[in-house]
Amino acid sequence: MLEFLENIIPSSPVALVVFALFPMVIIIVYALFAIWLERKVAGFIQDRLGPMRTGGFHGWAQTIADMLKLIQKEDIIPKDASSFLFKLAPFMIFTASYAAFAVIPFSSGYIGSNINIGVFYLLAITSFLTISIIMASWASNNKWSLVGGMRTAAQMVSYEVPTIVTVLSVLIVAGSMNLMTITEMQTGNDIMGFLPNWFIFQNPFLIVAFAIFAISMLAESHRVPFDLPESESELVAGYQTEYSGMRWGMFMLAEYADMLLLSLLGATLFFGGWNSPFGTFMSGPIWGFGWFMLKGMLLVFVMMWIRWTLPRYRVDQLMHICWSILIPLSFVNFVLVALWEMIF
Amino acid sequence: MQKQLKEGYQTFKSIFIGMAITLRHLFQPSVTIQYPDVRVELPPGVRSKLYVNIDDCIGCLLCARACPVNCIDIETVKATSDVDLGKTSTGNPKRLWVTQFDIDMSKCMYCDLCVYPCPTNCIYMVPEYEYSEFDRKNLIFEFSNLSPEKVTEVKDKLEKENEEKNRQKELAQQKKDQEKKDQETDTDTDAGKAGE
Amino acid sequence: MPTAMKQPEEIAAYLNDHIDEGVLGFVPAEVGQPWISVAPDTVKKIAKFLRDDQELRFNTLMCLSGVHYPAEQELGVTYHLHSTTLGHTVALKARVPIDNPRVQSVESIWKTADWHEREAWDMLGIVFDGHPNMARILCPDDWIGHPLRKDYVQQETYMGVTTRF
Amino acid sequence: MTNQITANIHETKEMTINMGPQHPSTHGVLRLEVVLNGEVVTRVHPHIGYLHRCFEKYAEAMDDYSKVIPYTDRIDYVSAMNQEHGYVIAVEKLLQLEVPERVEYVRVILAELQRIASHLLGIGTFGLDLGAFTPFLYCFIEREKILTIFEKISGARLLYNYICVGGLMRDVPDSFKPETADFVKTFRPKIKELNDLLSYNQIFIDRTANIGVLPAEVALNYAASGPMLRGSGVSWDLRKNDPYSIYDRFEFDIPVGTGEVGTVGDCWDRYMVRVREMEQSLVIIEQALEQMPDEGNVMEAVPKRIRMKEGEIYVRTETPRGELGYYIISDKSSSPFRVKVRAPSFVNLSILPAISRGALLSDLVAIVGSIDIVLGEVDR
Amino acid sequence: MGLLDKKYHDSNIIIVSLDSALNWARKSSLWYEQFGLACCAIEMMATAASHYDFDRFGIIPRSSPRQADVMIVAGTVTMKMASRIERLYEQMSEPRYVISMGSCSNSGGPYWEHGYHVLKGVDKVIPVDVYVPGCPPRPEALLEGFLTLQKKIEGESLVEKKPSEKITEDADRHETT
Repeated sequence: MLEFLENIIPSSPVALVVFALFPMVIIIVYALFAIWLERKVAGFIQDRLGPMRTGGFHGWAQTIADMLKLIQKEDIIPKDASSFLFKLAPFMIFTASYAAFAVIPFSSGYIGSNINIGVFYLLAITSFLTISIIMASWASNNKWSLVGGMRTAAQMVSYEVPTIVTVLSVLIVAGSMNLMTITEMQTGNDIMGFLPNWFIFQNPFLIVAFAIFAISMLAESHRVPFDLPESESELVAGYQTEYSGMRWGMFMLAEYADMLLLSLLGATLFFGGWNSPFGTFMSGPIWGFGWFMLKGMLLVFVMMWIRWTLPRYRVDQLMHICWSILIPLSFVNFVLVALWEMIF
Repeated sequence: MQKQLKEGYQTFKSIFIGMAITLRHLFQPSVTIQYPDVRVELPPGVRSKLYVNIDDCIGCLLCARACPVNCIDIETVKATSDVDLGKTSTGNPKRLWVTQFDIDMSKCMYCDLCVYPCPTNCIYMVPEYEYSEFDRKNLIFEFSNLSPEKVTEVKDKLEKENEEKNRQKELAQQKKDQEKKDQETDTDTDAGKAGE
Repeated sequence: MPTAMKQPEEIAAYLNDHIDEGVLGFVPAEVGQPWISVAPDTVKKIAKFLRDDQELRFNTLMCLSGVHYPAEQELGVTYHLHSTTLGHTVALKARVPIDNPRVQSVESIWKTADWHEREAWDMLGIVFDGHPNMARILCPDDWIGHPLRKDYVQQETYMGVTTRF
Repeated sequence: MTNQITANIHETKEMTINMGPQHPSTHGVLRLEVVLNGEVVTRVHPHIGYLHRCFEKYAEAMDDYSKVIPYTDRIDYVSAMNQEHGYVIAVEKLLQLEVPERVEYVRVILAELQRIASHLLGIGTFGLDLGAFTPFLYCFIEREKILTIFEKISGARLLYNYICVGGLMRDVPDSFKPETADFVKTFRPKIKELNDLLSYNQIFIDRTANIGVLPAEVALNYAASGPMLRGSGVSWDLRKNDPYSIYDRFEFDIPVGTGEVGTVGDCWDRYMVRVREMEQSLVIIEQALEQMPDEGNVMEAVPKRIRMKEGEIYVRTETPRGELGYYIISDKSSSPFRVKVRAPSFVNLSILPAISRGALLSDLVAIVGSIDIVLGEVDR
Repeated sequence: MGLLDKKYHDSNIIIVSLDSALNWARKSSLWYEQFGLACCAIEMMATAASHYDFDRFGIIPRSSPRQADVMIVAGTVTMKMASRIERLYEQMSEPRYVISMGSCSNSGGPYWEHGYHVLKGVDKVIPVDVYVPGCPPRPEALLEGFLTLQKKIEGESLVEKKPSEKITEDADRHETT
């Protein structure tokens, strides 16, 4: 795609910038759509309608209005807050989740940076999220924020372990850390004659791995039932309590971007990334992008569906699930995946 | 271990049951009333706003007395003998000018207690709820249809009539007193006569 | 063990038999419910007896109310007791002069009296001797006066805001 | 020695955190001063009075007993019918007034409908406190149906001023009976759905079982009442143990906490008692609808002017939150001399410091939710 | 950030169209501060629930005042609570609006006469934009209050004073008269 851009745009640095901004466009369009979708899904699940009036048909412009309003809002920095960290945190969290998209293979024709250690890079850069949340909570000089921040730190550090282990179990099947290569390995429909070559169908233990990944994914992106950092009914708004206006909007954007990032990672690792489920039918760079986003959005939808169904876990139960259930289970599963690969 | 397995099974089972329920609701039609476009018809006797049919009001103050919050402010002036205010639609004769009938809807608690004692059924609740205001003073509803000039006019008239009455009364009183005095002097003289 | 439900008169008689001082008498009522009058400085002892005696077993204090009697220049405390095991109820009343309104606290007997007594202090200014935390509960700490007294005059401003309409 | 050093290193300072009066899960304007050790609660001091609306002063200031009724609605705005019912019973007992049969039945049906409505709100907000948003709205959908029935008969959605001394403000419309019967029919499956979605959800159970355990003796000593007391396993319901109105004519059970998923008297038990009570309320409504006379003047016994004798009375009724007591002292005037409300929430809330010691901050939210307080009633 | 912090002294076509766009955004996304005081709070919850659905108007609750645009004073404001309400209002970020819901917060309502502990109208401590009458107002009435507020927002402009100043001035005028 870079070559294509360089062809149509005479100056190559400009082409590079356009190339790099592509995920940004995706994130923003997706966030606008996802927030609207979240509200619609919530509405329909709760026998109501969700946004209806802004912009005409089913309130499609609702999120645009929200963003435009957030830009207008007064930007409050509390007097006793640590002003520098307070200002830095929202940018950092957004930068981190944006940077992570660099290694996601959106289609066979587009990947930001086709590096060998894509998975490693992704896992490393998402740790920034934790740091920026702690930064935000500490800088706010608010007890509720601090409790929220501490919870987040504990939660995200803990759940990184099962996430990494499940990702590793995919890696031993794939034998590569390059996400593009991993996706390419899943092309074709060979399993039992019709099933696509997706990893989830290749190895029965990867189904368990996916279940663990999905739970950790919910926890990593702090969604219900693991939305403790900003649990509204306990901690007011957690680490976001003191933020207003577009700074808060950044957190919101980052949160939804994070959801998409993890969903897309899940789609790449387990569901064949941009591969079409029907073999060569409807495949190609453009179709591939569509399939990939569809898979990602389906996972996002499931996350929303769960959110509007379940109550929330308590912080110690959350840790209990992670340390005494998910981590041992993921290690055992890791060994089983490896054994299955050795034998078959 | 067994207990944990069972609990884990329970967890997943209950989560799936719950998700099935929410999924079913996802496809059920919504119950929402789309308010500004659709307005539900309110049942009769709904309590949303007080209305006074001032033509029927006889100024008896029963509603103001029944009000627990004293949000009804009525001022009446007695009609002079030369005007006939007519009758209400229920047949009660009107004897008072209702110069002021203010209801402060920002104080009202919509309890309906003022409606029951009214002898002419002229104060009642209407199903109209859309009257939010930028200024609280606009929530004071004035029902009296008399113009200020008219109010001063009837007041003056009443004053004059009262003065007239008072004068007549005084005259009568004076007359009476005079008579009494006369009588007293009479009796005095009688008594004096008797004493003599 | 005789564990029968008792009428208020029987309870009053029973109390008279078992307590030497403090039970001032039984007041029958024309309408409503009768009550037993008690002395304010013996309330705690009587309460303990009422709770622990096997014939009475008043294990809950339903309500504790303060009353102001302006005609007599007195404040009163009414205790409504109830026994969930025996099912009988009784009302006790203690009256104190308004210039020295001190009643014994029953907080150590029935924990529920804690907040009720604080409320009686807040609203009527009755002091309960032996209460661990005799602070205002409904009104702010710096409120002036005890609102439920019949001669209460509302303060004009609070924290710079007028309290009048 | 080594232990000493590590203890010193790990010694943490207690943190005092202020919860409310504006906090999403304090159910209004309750303020909790929470002393935390990490996330463990060491002490809780509830501060109330943020909604102190001087009801008792108002009751004395009104010049008529019936003018107090609209204010009783506003004590517990979630179950206004029950509040009116309690007050009216107290006044009627002081007046020694007999009420027509039909009125009693209508009052009981309304009180039970209101109980369901109130429990729906309590259950819904409890779920909301624990992060379950959807059950809250499902509860509200059902509650809205009850409000529609109430609106048809009284003209108001929340604060009715419908039950008056000696009768009802107006007769119920003809549609009342079939609509209520219809509601009873459609509501039963919804309880099952609620149980599936929330009550027996394992996450919900994990959050509420064995939390905030209130032993029966403590509950009695604190004079807890309603679902709070029944959750602790004490079978005590004034409708059965000290029947008022016509509750002695109905067959129903008193649900008590059994410790089905945890300990007797935990948050889940208190919650579940409410759910089962809704079922029992439906049973009562069904019987009442069957026995209710079709004809009768509801204004028959309403006195033109209330003339009171000197006396006093303490009347207790069972509201959704527990024992509501009205202590009324009357003198010869037409307004009450003193009205004291023994509010169930006020008493139930005073237990909070005792049962939340050692809980986590998140549990505190669950405990406050399970007490189901209405601040209007706490502060009056 | 905070476009409305700046003032423009003359209007032109760009400002006017920008105005309408910004006003549209503000009025379509009124997030309310999630707190209730008394009876009206229950009706506010009912308005947010399925039958009336605040979300149709883009109105959602935020539990932190920093992110809220509009504060619904739903219920009786007592003396003890008045200072907290004032503080919550101060914590909200501009542009901010206040809807006074129900008789109690409009003017003390049923408690205006003998209510020693009740604030007689929330406008004694914070400026109010829209008064919604009712005790409690029907959910429709609250929604209508929001529609009224939207009308007010439509009339605001970058050229004029900051909306907050305008409101405060309104309130001042209201208090002095």
